Amino acid sequence: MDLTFSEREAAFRDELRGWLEENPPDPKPENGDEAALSEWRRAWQRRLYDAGWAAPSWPTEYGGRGCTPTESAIYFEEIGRARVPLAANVLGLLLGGPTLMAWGTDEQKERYLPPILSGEEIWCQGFSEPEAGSDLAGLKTRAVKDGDEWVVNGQKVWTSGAQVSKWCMLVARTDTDVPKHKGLTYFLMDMEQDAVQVRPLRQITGEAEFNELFIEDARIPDANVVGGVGNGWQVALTTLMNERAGLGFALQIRLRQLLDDVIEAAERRGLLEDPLYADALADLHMRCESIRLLAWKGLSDVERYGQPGPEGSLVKWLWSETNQRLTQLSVDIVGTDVLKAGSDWSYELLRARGNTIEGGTTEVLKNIVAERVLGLPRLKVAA
Amino acid sequence: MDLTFSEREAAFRDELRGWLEENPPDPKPENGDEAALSEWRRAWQRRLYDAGWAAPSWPTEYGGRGCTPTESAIYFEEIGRARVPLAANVLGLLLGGPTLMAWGTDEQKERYLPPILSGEEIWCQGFSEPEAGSDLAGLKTRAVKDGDEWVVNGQKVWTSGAQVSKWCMLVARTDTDVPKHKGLTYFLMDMEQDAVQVRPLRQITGEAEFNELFIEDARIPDANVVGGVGNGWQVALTTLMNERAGLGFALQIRLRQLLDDVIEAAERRGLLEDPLYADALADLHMRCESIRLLAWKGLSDVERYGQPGPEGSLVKWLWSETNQRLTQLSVDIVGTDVLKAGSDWSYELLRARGNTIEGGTTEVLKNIVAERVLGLPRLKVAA
Amino acid sequence: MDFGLTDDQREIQRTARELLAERARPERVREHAEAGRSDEQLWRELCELGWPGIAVAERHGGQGLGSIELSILCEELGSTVAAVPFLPSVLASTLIEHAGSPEQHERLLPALASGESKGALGVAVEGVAELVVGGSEADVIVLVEEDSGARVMSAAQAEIGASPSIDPTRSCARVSAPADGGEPLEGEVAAGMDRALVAVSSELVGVCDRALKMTVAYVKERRQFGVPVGSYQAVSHRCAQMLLETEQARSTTAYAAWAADADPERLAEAAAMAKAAASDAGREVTASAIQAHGGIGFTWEADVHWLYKRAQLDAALLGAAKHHRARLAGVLAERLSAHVS
Amino acid sequence: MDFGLTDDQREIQRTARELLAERARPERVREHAEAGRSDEQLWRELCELGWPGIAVAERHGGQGLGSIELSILCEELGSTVAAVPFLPSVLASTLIEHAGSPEQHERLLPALASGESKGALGVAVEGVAELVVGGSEADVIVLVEEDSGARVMSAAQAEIGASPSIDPTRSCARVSAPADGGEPLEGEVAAGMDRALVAVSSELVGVCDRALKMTVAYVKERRQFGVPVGSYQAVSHRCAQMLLETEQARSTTAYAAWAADADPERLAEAAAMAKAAASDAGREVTASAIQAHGGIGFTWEADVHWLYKRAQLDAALLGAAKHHRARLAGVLAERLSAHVS
Repeated sequence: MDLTFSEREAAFRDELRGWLEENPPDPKPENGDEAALSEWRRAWQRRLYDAGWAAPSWPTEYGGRGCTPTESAIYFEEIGRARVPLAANVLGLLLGGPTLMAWGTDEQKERYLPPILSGEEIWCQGFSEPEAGSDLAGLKTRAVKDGDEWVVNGQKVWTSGAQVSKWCMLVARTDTDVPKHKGLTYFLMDMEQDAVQVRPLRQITGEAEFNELFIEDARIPDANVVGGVGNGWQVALTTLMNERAGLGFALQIRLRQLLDDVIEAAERRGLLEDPLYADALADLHMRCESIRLLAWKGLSDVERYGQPGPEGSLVKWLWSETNQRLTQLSVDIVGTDVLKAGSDWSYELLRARGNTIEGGTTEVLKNIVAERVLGLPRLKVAA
Repeated sequence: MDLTFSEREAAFRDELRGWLEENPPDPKPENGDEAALSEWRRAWQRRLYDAGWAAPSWPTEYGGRGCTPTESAIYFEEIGRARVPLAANVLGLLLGGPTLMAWGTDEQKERYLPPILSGEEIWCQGFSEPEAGSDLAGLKTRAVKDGDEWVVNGQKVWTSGAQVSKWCMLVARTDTDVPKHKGLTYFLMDMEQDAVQVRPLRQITGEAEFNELFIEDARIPDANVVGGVGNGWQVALTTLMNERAGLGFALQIRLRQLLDDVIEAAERRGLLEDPLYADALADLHMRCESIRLLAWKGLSDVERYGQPGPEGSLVKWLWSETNQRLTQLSVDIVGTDVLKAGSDWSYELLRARGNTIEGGTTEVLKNIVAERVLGLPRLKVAA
Repeated sequence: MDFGLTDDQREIQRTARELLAERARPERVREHAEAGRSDEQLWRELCELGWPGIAVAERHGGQGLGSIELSILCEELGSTVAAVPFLPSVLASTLIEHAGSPEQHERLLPALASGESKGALGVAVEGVAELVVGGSEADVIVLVEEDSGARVMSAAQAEIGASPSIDPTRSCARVSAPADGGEPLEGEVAAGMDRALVAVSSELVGVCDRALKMTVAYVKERRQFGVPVGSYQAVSHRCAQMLLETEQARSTTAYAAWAADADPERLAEAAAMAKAAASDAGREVTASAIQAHGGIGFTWEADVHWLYKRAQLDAALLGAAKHHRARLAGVLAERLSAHVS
Repeated sequence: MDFGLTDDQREIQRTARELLAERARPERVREHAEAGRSDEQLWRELCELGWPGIAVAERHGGQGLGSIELSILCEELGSTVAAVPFLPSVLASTLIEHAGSPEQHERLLPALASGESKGALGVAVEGVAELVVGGSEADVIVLVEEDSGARVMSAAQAEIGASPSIDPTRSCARVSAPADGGEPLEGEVAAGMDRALVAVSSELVGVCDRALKMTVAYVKERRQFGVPVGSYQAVSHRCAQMLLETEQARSTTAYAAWAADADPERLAEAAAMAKAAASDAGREVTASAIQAHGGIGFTWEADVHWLYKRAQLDAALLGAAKHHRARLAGVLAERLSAHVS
């Protein structure tokens, strides 16, 4: 056991931290709409890209730095610590790229990876559907072959960045005659066609981080199938496996920063001497540290055994609940600011409610933990 | 809405309270075994009986006082408040008697009710089985007709007072060819036969409050069928409906007393000024009051609509969890006494663990609330 | 011992429920919330029905009914999160009724009872009250400050700045008043505050009740893996928990409303319990409602969030759960020492 | 950054696990617990293997290994609730090693390391320590008292009265010593106590781990309404929650064990976190284990209760969760003021 960074890891961290200090992003556009914010994040990605910091975990042959998982985690920790935005094309960098590297043809890699890295083409993810919920096998969007093209009809939801995206990682049903998860195919769909309509999905914070996609006779060339027709389930799993890996470290640092802010507010208001608040804050500190330790432990497993275990679900579960507890407690400690419309604090309070839903609801995570970590029998329900 | 007692109710309470003050039970036998304790409680029941206080909710024609549900609840509150023991034959008084009154023949009522009331014959309950758990329809104990007798084989569990009981309210399967809950019959089984073996079931407190019954070719005369052959499910429901009704008020008062003891200990140790303990104790006080209010509200419903609603499950659920929280908190507030073997405090701590299991596990209660109060669909599982 | 409402009370409840089902539909609440303004038309209707004066004495133009009747209206309004300044107005009139002089009663209550003037109640620190619900529309403002009692003032006597909260179904303002602003309320401020707590708690009970009902309806319909999600214990037990919390809030609030009218000696304890239970329930139940709705629950259109936001505001209003549990512990300690001495 | 154990550590873990699976079977633990006496035979075996001296310096007859190795043994022993005085003995030797003088080391540690003498550690208030685990069998007793430091004494120098706890797998005693009894330990008491906390936390992790494993095994087998009860979310999500709590305790305890050896400056914070997490997890996880077992879990024969009882004792030992969270808050406040200044 060695819970310090190696010299190489420490050097990596220091280099990045230094670079981030010297290269802050432009100031965030005030009252900017989605497009302006995206442009700002695109400019930021360009700066990262120019300095070789856009996707350090990508292999050097694709323009990355070939980072170890630990270094990749350090990367996101530092991005979080510096409070800089995520790159505009975070989904392309984190999910699309690695999925193509695993399943794409050489032509696909050549065509798509460079503009992902530079931020020239933004990617979005078209997995979820209104009816299917957590049930990927229940997807209803259909793609039908027509010559050397596919014609797609259906509806997707929870697609972030859809308005500014060039490509959508789309999973659609191409065969209805086989068991549910077998008839799926993974496509790259061009978003710049009228057949794809984007409707922003306003969330309880008032902003529209996500969108619905209405797809009516959209066309996808056969060349844009990834991983083969009927293999969509497997390809999608690769995407999902990459989903939480790195980003978790950035979220964890944001939680840490928020907790530090609340502790500071408590100190300022003399509430740290109230045993009730002291107890609650110490408990949150312990949880926060647990998250950090469990996340790093998961990474040790990746480095040792080659893949993350289902224990990753514990980190996401604990993180989301801790963030909700913390933001709820902030109402009592920080005071009325947290309940004022438009304050940073109130944004955190409202946004946190999504944490236990997005990226796998806590209920689904508990199922995964029960079945895949503890080996409990899966519940079979009768309709 | 009127949350005070009526004059009549107050008079009833005062009369009983006065009687209990003037007629305390004999001192509890120290280090007594089950039999000695039972004898002590039998003597106490005899005293209650002589004064007409054994079963005030029974109709006057059967020797009771024909109390209203409210008066009956007051009775158990006062029994709890006076910290006197329950009558030896509490199951006969609370469950057996009312079940016979509802389903028994005139002969059965004449034969069995008087010795229930006087405590001459003690009753026990033979519903649960090791395999069936909460699933009454899954009972396996079988009764087969042989002339004008039934021959019974099987095993029962969680039977309290079995060693000292004369009669057992036994539910057994008499027909295996009909749907599961239809083939059951309700019997009165004489416990004084060698074919019924009682094995004490030691619990985590070290005492054996419950027993297992091993029944091998036990004989029951046909005259001891209650409510008709094949009607056992309905008759058992009557017993179960009566199970929690009155006793809940005694338990609730015991919780109140225990909380008062903990608050007193906190005050003595200066811990009531610690905001953390003050908060926890105030919360327990609020819960305790909620339990009282919800229990009385349930009773209002009984008086208004004639039967208790499934909301009774809420009271039991809240009571059991509150008692567990309280006894766990007592470790921190009262101190080492709670962890010492044989102390009253440690008994409460350990005994409380059974509260969320006995008389319907919390999981089952939540199912009942979800299905019968909220009308949510019942989960159908596929084997 | 009887927990039931009287026939008259039941009639008030039924009328309110029917009226609001019609006049405070979700789309109408959303429309006003998005525009950030009160539903003046609905407010006028309520005033015509005499709602703001329900608990105000008849001689001051009210209906002269009690805390239970007021509680019923608060609960029904809470359950629809209607965009009207009913709660702030009755909070102000409650304080004036209990802490004001006969002269103040005569001067201020009739207009508040008829709805001609609107009220608001703020808890101030050094003369400044943040997030005063209804503050921007109020004609009459009561400010309560620990250690320095309560005072009442006209809107003109205070500095009022709109300060919208996360709950746009009601206006909020920052109210500050100079030390010599307004006139003191020299009567029983504590008794008034406890009755105000009952009103807020009642609103929270309504919010919880509605959150639970919406959730139950949704999880019966919404299917996942072939069955309604409400048949999964993860969901159904969550709903059961929501009911338990709602019922704790409801029973303690009913007790406090009853005590306010029938047993004022127990009111301080009962009101503290009610507000603690209702604040906790409000936060927990509405958060659970969002969770049980899944992704949909996180959207603006689903309307669950109005309940969540209202609950957050109400839970903090006039003191959060922790504050009232501390008060309650004080009551317990006092009772103990009274018992010992 | 590597969370894995070294090969040597893994070997220690494997050996301990295998030995205890054989020598501390449930029926043997129950037999000793019911008789209220330690398992002397097992204790002698452990001593022969050098367990009590695992973290004691080689020059004092120990194995000279670290906190991580000690933690491994505590966890394995905890998971079997073996009836041996290992924990109290290492608690005493840990305090002596960190707070004793070289002369005290030489005089006291070799016998504790070999198991020739047994130790115990009590937290005293005015010279009296209640529920001192292992106190009745101890030859060497360390008493720690807030504000007045630590002292070590022989059993003869103290008044020792057996005082059985609800956990009969280990003896408990009331130990009192006159103000001038024993000899002071004048070194780093706090550092010793933090390492003692790591040992107790490790035992709790073992207890939790076992409670979870027993529960998972049971709910896979036990059927209700036709399917294993472990397939119901009410049960399976409870098990998931038990895992989450166990892993919080495990990760913070591992961190504290690591810090004890590699980064002592973080030890105070890490040990407080570990004990808080492990105490909470111990109480919650073992209570859940009983619940998930249903009626059977409430019986003496099911053996789950030994874990529950051990967890209750350990959770209170050397300070309950609340105490350590208060310490932790102190660390956070200090760090903040250091940052500001």
